Order: sequence, then C-alpha cells, then structure tokens
Amino acid sequence: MLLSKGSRSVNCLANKLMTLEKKTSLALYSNMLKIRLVEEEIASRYNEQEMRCPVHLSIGQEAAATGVGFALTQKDKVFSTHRSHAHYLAKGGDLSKMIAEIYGRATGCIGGRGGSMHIMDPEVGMMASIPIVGSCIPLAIGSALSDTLDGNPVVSVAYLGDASIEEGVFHESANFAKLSNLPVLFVCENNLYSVYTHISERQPPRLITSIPEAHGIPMVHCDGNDIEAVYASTLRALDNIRSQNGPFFLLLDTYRWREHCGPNFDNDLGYRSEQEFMEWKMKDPVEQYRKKLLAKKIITKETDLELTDNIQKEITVAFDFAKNSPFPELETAINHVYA
Amino acid sequence: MLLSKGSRSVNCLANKLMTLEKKTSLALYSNMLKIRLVEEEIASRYNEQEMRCPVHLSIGQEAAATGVGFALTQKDKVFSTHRSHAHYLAKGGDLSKMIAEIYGRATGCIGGRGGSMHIMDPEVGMMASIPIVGSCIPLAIGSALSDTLDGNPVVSVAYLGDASIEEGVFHESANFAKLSNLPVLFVCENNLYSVYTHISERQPPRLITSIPEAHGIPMVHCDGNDIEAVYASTLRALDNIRSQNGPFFLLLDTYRWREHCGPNFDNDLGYRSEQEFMEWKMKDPVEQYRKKLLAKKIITKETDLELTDNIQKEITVAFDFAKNSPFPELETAINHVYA
Amino acid sequence: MKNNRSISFGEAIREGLLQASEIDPSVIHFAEGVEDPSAVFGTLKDIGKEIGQNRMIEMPVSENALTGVAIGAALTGKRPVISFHRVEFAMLALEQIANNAAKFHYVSNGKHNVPLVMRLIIGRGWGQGPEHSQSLESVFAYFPGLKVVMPARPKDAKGMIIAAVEDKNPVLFIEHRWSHYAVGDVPQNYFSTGITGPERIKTGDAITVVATSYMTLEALRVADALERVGVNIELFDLRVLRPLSLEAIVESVKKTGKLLTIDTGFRTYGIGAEIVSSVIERSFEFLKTAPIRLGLPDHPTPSSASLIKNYYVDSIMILEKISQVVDIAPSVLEQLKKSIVNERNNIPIDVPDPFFKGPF
Amino acid sequence: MKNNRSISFGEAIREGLLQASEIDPSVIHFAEGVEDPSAVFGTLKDIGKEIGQNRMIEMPVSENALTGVAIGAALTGKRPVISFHRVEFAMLALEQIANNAAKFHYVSNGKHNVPLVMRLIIGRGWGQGPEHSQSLESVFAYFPGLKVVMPARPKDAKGMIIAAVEDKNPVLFIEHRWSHYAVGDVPQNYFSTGITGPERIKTGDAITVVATSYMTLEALRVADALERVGVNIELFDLRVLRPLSLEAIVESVKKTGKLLTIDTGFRTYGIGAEIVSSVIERSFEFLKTAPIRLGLPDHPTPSSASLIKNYYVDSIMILEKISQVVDIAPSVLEQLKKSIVNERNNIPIDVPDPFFKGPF
Ligand SMILES: Cc1ncc(C[n+]2csc(CCOP(=O)(O)OP(=O)(O)O)c2C)c(N)n1
Ligand SMILES: Cc1ncc(C[n+]2csc(CCOP(=O)(O)OP(=O)(O)O)c2C)c(N)n1
Ligand SMILES: [Mg+2]
Ligand SMILES: [Mg+2]
Repeated sequence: MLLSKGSRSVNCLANKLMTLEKKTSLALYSNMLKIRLVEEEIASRYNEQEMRCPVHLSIGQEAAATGVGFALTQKDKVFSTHRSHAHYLAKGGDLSKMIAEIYGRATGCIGGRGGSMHIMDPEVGMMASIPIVGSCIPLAIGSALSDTLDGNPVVSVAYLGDASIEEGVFHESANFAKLSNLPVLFVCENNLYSVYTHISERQPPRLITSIPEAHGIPMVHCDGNDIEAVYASTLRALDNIRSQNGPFFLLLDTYRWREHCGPNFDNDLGYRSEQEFMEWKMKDPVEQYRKKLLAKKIITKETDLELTDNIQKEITVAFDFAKNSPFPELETAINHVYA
Repeated sequence: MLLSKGSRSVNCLANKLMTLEKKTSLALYSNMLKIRLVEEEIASRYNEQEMRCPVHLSIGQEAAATGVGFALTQKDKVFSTHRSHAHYLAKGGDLSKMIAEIYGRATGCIGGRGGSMHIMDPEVGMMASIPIVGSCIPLAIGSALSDTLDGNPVVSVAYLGDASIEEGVFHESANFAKLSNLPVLFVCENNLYSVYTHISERQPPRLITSIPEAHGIPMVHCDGNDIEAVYASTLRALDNIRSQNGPFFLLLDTYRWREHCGPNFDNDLGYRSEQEFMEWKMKDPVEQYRKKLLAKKIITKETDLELTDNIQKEITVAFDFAKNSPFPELETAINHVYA
Repeated sequence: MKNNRSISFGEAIREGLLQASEIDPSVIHFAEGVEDPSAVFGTLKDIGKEIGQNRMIEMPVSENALTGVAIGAALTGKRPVISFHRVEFAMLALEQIANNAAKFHYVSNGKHNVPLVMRLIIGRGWGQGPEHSQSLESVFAYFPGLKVVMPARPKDAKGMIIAAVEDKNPVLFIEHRWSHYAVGDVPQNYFSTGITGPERIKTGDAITVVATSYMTLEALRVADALERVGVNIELFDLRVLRPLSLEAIVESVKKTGKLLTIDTGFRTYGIGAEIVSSVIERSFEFLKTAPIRLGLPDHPTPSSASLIKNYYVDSIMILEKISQVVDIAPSVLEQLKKSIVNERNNIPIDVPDPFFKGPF
Repeated sequence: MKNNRSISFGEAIREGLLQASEIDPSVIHFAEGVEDPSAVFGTLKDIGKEIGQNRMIEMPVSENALTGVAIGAALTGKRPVISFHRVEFAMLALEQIANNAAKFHYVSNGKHNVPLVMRLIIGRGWGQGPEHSQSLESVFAYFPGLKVVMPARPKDAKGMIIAAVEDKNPVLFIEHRWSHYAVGDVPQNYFSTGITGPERIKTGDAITVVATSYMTLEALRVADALERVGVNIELFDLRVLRPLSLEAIVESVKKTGKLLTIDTGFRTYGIGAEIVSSVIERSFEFLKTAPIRLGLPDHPTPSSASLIKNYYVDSIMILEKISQVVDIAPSVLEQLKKSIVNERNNIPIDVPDPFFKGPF
C-alpha cells in the first residue's frame, strides 16, 4: 500500500519547517508521485472516450492534496469539490474504485453514479465531492458539528478553490464555524484561476488572507507546491484545531497545468501566458521534491525508477480492473431514490 | 417642508466633526424629530388595527437614517430593508404617501400593494425596500453599476442591519462592488439584535469592521446615535465615493427601543436586559441633540415646542389623508403582473 | 386518564418534536431564534430545557449555509430539524436542498442518508405581502429524493412530524400558518402516522375533492355543510406531495366520476395539475366532467387587505365550484353560503378563523 | 443575396444577442467568463469587440448577488443579459429571481420594470451527472411575473432572444445544450418573434403533441417519420411556458381528440401536468383517450452512460407512446423505429445527434 500512513512522524512542530523522518519523506513523495502518475494516465487515456464524464485534473497541484491528506487521520472527514481525485487518493482512497467510478462501472466507489465530479467513499472518510462551487463547505461544518456534539476528536476538512471565496456560502459557513468553534480545516487551493478567469478579474486587489482573518479564523499561508511546507502547516493547523481552538484556514498557492476540465494543455488559448505557466512549471511540486530527496539521498535514481515502476504497475492494475468491470445494471437506475 | 435640504452646508470635512451652520443643525434636528414623532404616532395608532401589515419601527435609531439621508442628494438612490420608514422620510419621502401605504390605501406610494415592508418611491430615489434580509444589497450595486456606465455622478446606498452581514449575498455584493470600484455606500445600522437574538449569538467575537476591511472597502465606524457624527461621516464617505474611490462602508452603532416588529416595548420578555435598554435610552439621539441645540441656543424651549407642534400637525394631516383615502379597487389586484 | 385532548396544531407540532427529541438523542434543532421568546411561533418552546441547550442550535441569518450544515450533520449521524419562520427563506437554500439533500442517497449509491427535517412555514394574513406569503410546495415537490409533506390537522401535525423525524430521508415539512391555530384531539402518547397519504377524511359519492394543507380545513367546512343537506363529498387530505401516491384518489374518482383539487399555492403549475393529470390517466373512462382545480390566481400577494378579497380560496369558493358539477338546489346553495358566512361572521379577511376546532 | 442561411442554434443566439446589443446601447452582458475563450459555449464570442468591453461584465462566482446586481441595473435603465452555463447555478439565485425580478413591477404598482434576460443552459450528456443536467423550468414557471421561454429551433433562438432583450419583463431564457447543435435557416436581419407561443410546426389530425425545448426536435423526427407513412400529427413547440397561452392547443385537441405532452424535465410535477389539466378543462368532451405525458422518470441523472438508456425521452419512446393511441400497423411501426435507429446509427447515447438540420 503506497498510501500507508503508518510512517508519519514529526520531530518539530514549530513555526519553521520540521525535520521529517526519512520514512515520512518517502511516503509523502510516493503518495504525491502516485497522484501525478494517475492523473497523467487519465489524461493520456481520456481520448479513448471510455471515461464518459468531465474530468478536472490536479496535475501541478499534487503537493497541496498530498500534504494535507497525509497529515489527516483516517477518521478525519474530507469534503471536496469538482477537482477531487487527488483529495481522494491522498485520503487513502482506493485507486481501483476511483478509476472504475470514472469509467462509470458498477465497481466504482459509488457504482458509477457520480463519475469524476462526485468521487466519494465514506469508508475512508472521503465524505463527498460536490461539483457546485462552494456547496461542499457547509457540509464539512455540519460534519464537524456532529462530531463535536458526540465528543469525537475528528476534524472535518472543506476543500475549496479560490473561486469559492466569491460564493456567499463560504462566508456564511466561516461565520458559523467560528461562532461555534468547530473543528474544521478550510483548505483553499489558490491556483489563480476559475476556469479561464484570473483571480484579479474576480476579486478586488486585497489578500485572500484578509478574508479568514475577518471571520476571526486563524490561518497559515504557504507555498502549496512545497509538500513539506504543506504537511507541516497542516499538522500545525490540526494541532490548533484539536486543541479546541476552532476552525483553521490554510491558503495554499499552486497552479493547474492543464485545462480546467479535460486532459489537454490549453495555453494556446491565450487566457494565461506561456511565461506564467513556465514559471509555475519550474515549481513543479513533484520534481522539486524529487530533487530534494535525491540531494538528501533519501532516494536514488534507481530507487526512484523502481518506485515509479511500481506505481505504474499499480495504475495499470487499476485501469484493467475498471475496464474489466461490469457496467451497472440498467434496472438499478431507479434504486436509492429513498432510503 | 420640514425635510428640505437646501440648508445643508459643511465647514469642515476633516476626520473630526465639522462645525455645522445653524440652519443645517436645525434641519437635522427637525428631520430627526419628525421621524421620531411619526413612528410614535404609528405605534400609538397601531392597535386600532387599521394598519394591517407588520411594522418595524426605527424609534431609537433615528439619527442614523437622518444623518445619512440628509447628506445624500435627491438623485442618490436608496435601497432599504424591512425597517424602512426612517430611510424613506430622511430621503425626502412624502409622509402622506407613506402613511397611506401602511394603511393599504390607493394613495400609498405604491398603491397599498407593499405596505410597511416594501416602502418605495423611485421619484425621490427611494428605489426599494425589501423585507428579505440582505436581498436589497445587490440591487444597490446594480444601480451603481448602471450609473457608472452612464457617467452619472450618483451614489447608491444599501442599508443593512447587523444580521445582513451573516447573509452570503452581502459578501458577494461587497466583493463585486469593490472589484468594480462602484459608487456604493453600505450603511450598516448595528442595533445589536436580529429579532430577539443578540449579535454575540450569531457572529463570532470579531469586530464587524473587519469585514468590509477584508473586502478592501474603506470604512468609518461611528456613534449612530450622534446625528452630527453620522452626518459628517456620511459626507466623508460620499466625498470618497464621488472621488471615484469605489464603495465605502459606514458602521453605525444604535439601538431599537421597541419590539422587532410591532408597536410595543418588549423588555419584559427577557431577551435583553432592562439595564442595557436604559443605557441606550440615555443615548436617545433626539434628546441628546435637543439638549445640544438648546445649549447652543440654536433652539429654545419655545421654538422646540413650536416645531414639535408643527410636525404633529403635519402628521395629523398625513394620517387623516391616509384614513380618508380610498382602498385600491379590487379589480386592480391583477394589474401590473407584466409591464 | 384521557389520552386524547384538544390542542392546537402548533402545540401538536411542539409535542411531537419534544417527544421525538427525547426518544432519539441524535435529534438536534436549528432555527433563527431557536430559543428566543417566540421559539418559532411557540413550536420549539422550552424544548432546550428538556433535551439540553446544546441540542438547540442558533442559526445565524445564513439560510443557505445553515441548511448545508444541517445536511452535513445528517450525513454524519444526526437527525437535524431545521425550522424556517417563512418558506421564502428556504429559496436561499434551494441549491443545498435540491442537490445535496435530495440527491446524496441516490448519488452515493445508497451509502449516505440524509435524515433531515426542514420545517417551512407558509405565512398568510395581516398584510404579509408578496414575500412573506408564498406557497412554494410546487417548487420543492419537483425534486425526486425529497419527501414533501403538508399536514392540515392537529393530530397529523404530531403524527407526521414524528414520522418526519424518524424518516431516513430529507423531509420538507410545510406548515400553513393558519393551520397552526386549528384545534383538535391529539393523542398524548408518541405515535407516527408514517409519511403516508392521501387520507380520506370524508366518504361520499358526489365528487372527489383533494385538498392540501390549510385548504383541507376550508374543504372540510364545505363537506360538513353539504352533509347537512344530504350531499356527501369524498374529501382527501393529500398530506404527502412527494412521493405521490394516488391509488385511493383514483379509486374514488372511479366511483364519483368527478374531481376537484384545491391548492394553497398558485393554480397554474400547482400541485393540482399533477393530481389531475395523473388521476385522469388512470380513470379517464370513469370521468363524467372535466376535473376542476382551485388555487391562487396568477399574481403576487398584495399587502392591502382590500386587494385579497378574491385571492385566497375559501369555503364559499369551494362550495360554488362544487355546485357547478354537483346537483344542489340554488336555494339550498344560498342557504349554505349564508350559514358559512354567518359562521365566519365578521372576522376580517386577513385573520384566521376560529372555526377550526376538532375532532377532525 | 440570400437573407437566410443555415447556422446553428448557438450561432443564432449569438447573432441575436449581438444585433440586439448593437441596436440598444442599454444592453449589458454578465457571465462567468463573459469574454473568456469559450464565451459561454461561443454564444458571446467577440461581442465585446463589437459593442465595447465595458458592456461585458465579468461575474465573480457569486450567482446570487450578481443576479441581484443585474436586477438592480435593470431597475435603473439597463437591459442586462446574464448567462449561466448551467441552469443549476441559478438555484443559488432563486430568491432574487422569484422575489425581486418577478415581483418588482407588481409590488411597485407598475413604477418599476425589470427588463432582464437570464439565459439558463440545461446540460446533458457525457456524464454531466445529477447536478449538471437538470431541467428546472417547472421551478421557474411557477412564478407569476416571470416570463419563461424555451426555444427549440435556430430561427426561434434568434427571434426569441431578441424578443427577450426587447421585453420589459424578466425573461428566463432556457436553452437546451443539445439544441445548441441544431442547424437551420435563420434570417440575417434583426427580427423578433415576440414572446409568443405555442407555435404549430406540423399540422395533422392524428394526435396533438406539445413539446418543449429539445424535445421538439425529437418529436419533429417522429412527425417526419410518421408523415412518410401517411400519419399526420399536429406538433406544437410550446416555446413560452409562462405566460401560458393554450388556445391553439385546445383547438387542436378539439380536432384530434388526443394529446401527448413531452417534457425535458421530470414528468411528475412537470410542465406537461399543467398543459394536460388546462387543456382538459376546455376540451373535455372532445377527448377520445386520456392525455399522455412523457418526461424523465423520478430519479436524478446518474453519470454512467449505462444507466441512462431509458432515462431521456427520445424519438423511439415518442413513437411508441403515439402508437398506443393512434392506429399504426405493427409492421409499419417496427419499420419506422428501425429507420430512426438507423438514422441515429451508432451514435452513443450521451452525445447529441447530428440529425437536427433545418429547415425547421
Ligand atoms: C455555483 C457554481 N457556479 C459555477 C460553476 C462552474 N464552475 C465549475 S468549476 C469552476 C471554477 C472554480 O474555480 P476554483 O474554485 O478556483 O477551483 P479550480 O477549478 O480552480 O480548482 C466553475 C466556475 C459551478 N460548478 N458552480
Ligand atoms: C433571508 C431572511 N431570513 C430571515 C428573515 C426574518 N427576519 C426579518 S427581520 C430579521 C432581523 C434582521 O436583523 P437586522 O438585519 O439586524 O435588522 P434589524 O431588524 O435589527 O433592523 C429577520 C431575521 C428574513 N426576513 N429574511
Ligand atoms: Mg481556482
Ligand atoms: Mg439588527
């Protein structure tokens, strides 16, 4: 199991970056690499037209999901958006079930009913993915309320894109989460765009950080492409939340490499510059971390290749599983309207 | 015309309070006094059950509406809430048309169709009153957008209660107003309560001022019971807006004396303390200003009595007008579904 | 000890909620002013004292998010009851209701349940005006996955609110403000009616009448009046708008050959349209006349009481409609109308009628 | 020079919007990505270049407020056109739509107008799934004060979008994503169809068929097929759902004695229910069989293509329904079905059909 979490450990939880144990670094790296390779595989197979649903890939944004997901316990609950593959995998999701879901198969995590935009699997705490912008946020708050009433030391995570900040429901949710001092971690992946529109055309020139602050919610703003920074910030946030200090907000700067929805690159469209893209590509979270671990000798070229190879095999198995899985029976379409 | 605006003039527009001309002080006072007396009259006649609609009175909050309304020009546009009487009168509204509206008569400003919760009269720039919390806010933004596109130097005002801050639509509106640099004045009358619920049960312990700041909107927070402070702050806000600096936010602290909806006092219910009420009653905006003007010899006991008397007469005329007005014809109920 | 006693619909709601909350510790309450002196028209009065204040959750004026919060809590083991003073406020939360509440069980392939109760109160009277008086059941009933119920009578109020709380699905529980005043016999013990309907509340063969919510009470008055002159109508209280079960109504129409539906909301695109269309499909050859629908005319509610004289459907209108398809001597009709007018006496048009006292 | 040329429904929308914006400087546009490379599926493409970028207003992802902003602009002299990529996003704005847009003219006693166009696009196909595929016309059509239109064919797309922009009232303009691909003759000049409907697009006496939006195209295919075997159905494209005008349909039913309605949305509580109920009231004695309704079954749209085989109404289903009440020899029916299946060939179930080419 590449997404095993047993090896997580932290030596220092101060404001600065901690020193990670070798095992932890390795696990972070392999989890992130796996997400990258899975998304690349989806992209390369998408044109076969067998994944018959919109896909929103996280290529370029893997450090954010991985750093957060790795810091969570299995009991913590995640509520995600249209861009959920990475969140699911980082939460310990089952790769085969995810791919099967995208292929619309009965063996998908929800039997093919939702497809890529609705990945959910309550068994691993992937409570929901909701493709309506901002709509998952209050669900996370409600989940946190539930656990608080029951005395469960569980954190609920609301993932949001930068556009969610524009939705009223985010502010209403933040207000209530703080008012009720609930164990909620808001994770904002700021990739600068909503579809083709840059944040500067959607939000006034003020810092996003001012928003959680206004609601009285403590926050950390960090480089979302630096997986150790994300991991450390998340641990710090979780620590704060678990000490019953109420909600916390993580702002992670990152960048989506491919088109908003679909498998292709789209810089040719001109909504963003090649230069901007290249600058972010230099900050490739996977490549950066690979270099770091090579330098630290935590991996070697050989072990890295081996790891890649193992992951690739796992991915092949998952795609084979999906493609060989049956479609859901037509008669079942009417099931589960009511419990 | 007690609500004449000709006399407005300002000597000093600095951060401190300016010195007002005598005529201005007098006009502010008489406008505010009129609002108080009108609302008292509504309260005392309400149990006759001829005003057959919910009424939300502004008794105790008159300085806010008057100070803001007096600073506006007639062309400026106001969008109000369920608690709109004072906003309308302060905007130069017609007392008789308002009372007739509350009495459900054909001579009401909108023919009795709306009643107290929908007071509107576009002719004096009272564009709308909307009883759904927060719902009027984006309308003001749209109005400001319209004037901006047309190059009209007009300000649109969005009135809001403290509860509106909790509605997502407020945040969405603030974001867009700032993004588009629109001439909008947000006026938040913080009377601490939404119906029976204190703000501390609805919003976390952070300053309301943090909210507009987060959206990048400049603001002034002032004593909403000090009419000169409100007036001066509004002028400053308008000045800022008219210099094309975009939206501005006024936060006015004030207090509602009577029940949320209806004519009675309700401290006996226990949702707020008699002591709190008395503390605010000491800050009676009308009484405070009366004392100030007496001290300054701008009014005397005699001229004050005379003024009160004249206003009372005007009020009697308005109520008589309303009560003697015809009801709208039943057949007209189906008119104006479509333009 | 008598198990039944006369209480109002509003009191019955409260009693049902209290008992359900006592029995099931996962029940939690959300409302604006959840524990304020009015406590949602008295229906939540002192419930916190009995079950613990921590289960009474004050809702900021943030209807969309708080509906989402309630859904989130429902997904994770709670049975939230969220009470809205006016159904209109739920328009702000439609996205949460129609997407998340309605579809979670379906989309998750049965993995998630949303055992949520949303109480939505329809305002009426005393100049509530266009934005505090709407009947929006047609909007909500459109979505599969939601259950939409509209009890009319005190006993149902209790039995159905308990059923709603016990249900594993999102139940929109729509209460008409004027039903709140109706008084009738209600058992003291904990009981559930289930989310079931329609209920036949008068048996007859003159015509089949299907009413929703408060309109059931107006129709009942007509049924009673007609009974006195020997005309028996078959009256159904629809109770459950979704999922819609029309067997009993179809059977009735096969007997009577005539159908009248009465909506609380607009006639056009109202609930009656679905009932008429569905019933016709299954009883066409039995119909003697075209089915009739009553509901509000196509305009918003004006505030002035003088403009609503012909707006709301009342017993007189119902009686007149029935008389168009059922044989009633003109003199008898006039006499019945007079007696109804007299019963109502000179109560103004915009205040509820004290007529509605059980047993229903 | 030919004034007509074949363009797609989507192109027709764009052309209508561009011409209307050029003629009336008060027209302004709102959308998320109003000038992005996709420009709302191409329908706003380069409009800013023609009329000025300042009239193209980028909407933050704040549907509720921006709808309110558009209403506020409409109140104060503008004619805003607000385009939503998916009708679902408008659920967030229902309060603004149903209260402010729908009621301002009424409540203000005629003082305010809200000349607003809201374009709401219904998604379908390619795994759009439960929250990007809904047909919500029933929800909006419920509110007096709104006009709700659903054009089906390219020429109407242009004529009706122009009519919508010219109208003094809030017009919800609902476009089906699959209609966007339909191609047909469209005049090049500026013209308005008015907000009028229904339109009779096939004359016949076998049965009256009333379809909305994209369903009109599926029905048209059936009408054409039946025509070839000498069966003529009378097909109406409803076009305008509110205000609803049913005269022509009633007259038709008096002639044919049979009625079939076809909804894009759910059958239960769908548009068809109102049509059937209203038409029956006015043509009961002419009806030979119970009216029939087609629409979506009572469950959300699953994403997997394998689950939607029987979900959407298509020509084959329509043909089968018609054959239940119209005399068609079984062998002829089989042959027609086969020819339709052949026409569609092996296009997957979740992509639009290239069949829909005019002239319509
Ligand atoms: C309420 C709503 N409005 C609009 C959309 C269309 N939409 C889908 S994804 C998206 C972009 C959201 O951007 P962001 O939140 O920054 O997430 P990202 O795609 O960048 O990860 C938009 C506008 C939607 N799904 N829901
Ligand atoms: C969306 C919505 N939710 C709830 C209500 C019920 N309501 C009417 S007035 C009011 C209080 C609003 O408080 P605030 O905005 O502070 O204004 P105030 O009454 O204090 O002037 C509430 C909750 C409403 N009208 N609209
Ligand atoms: Mg983004
Ligand atoms: Mg207040």
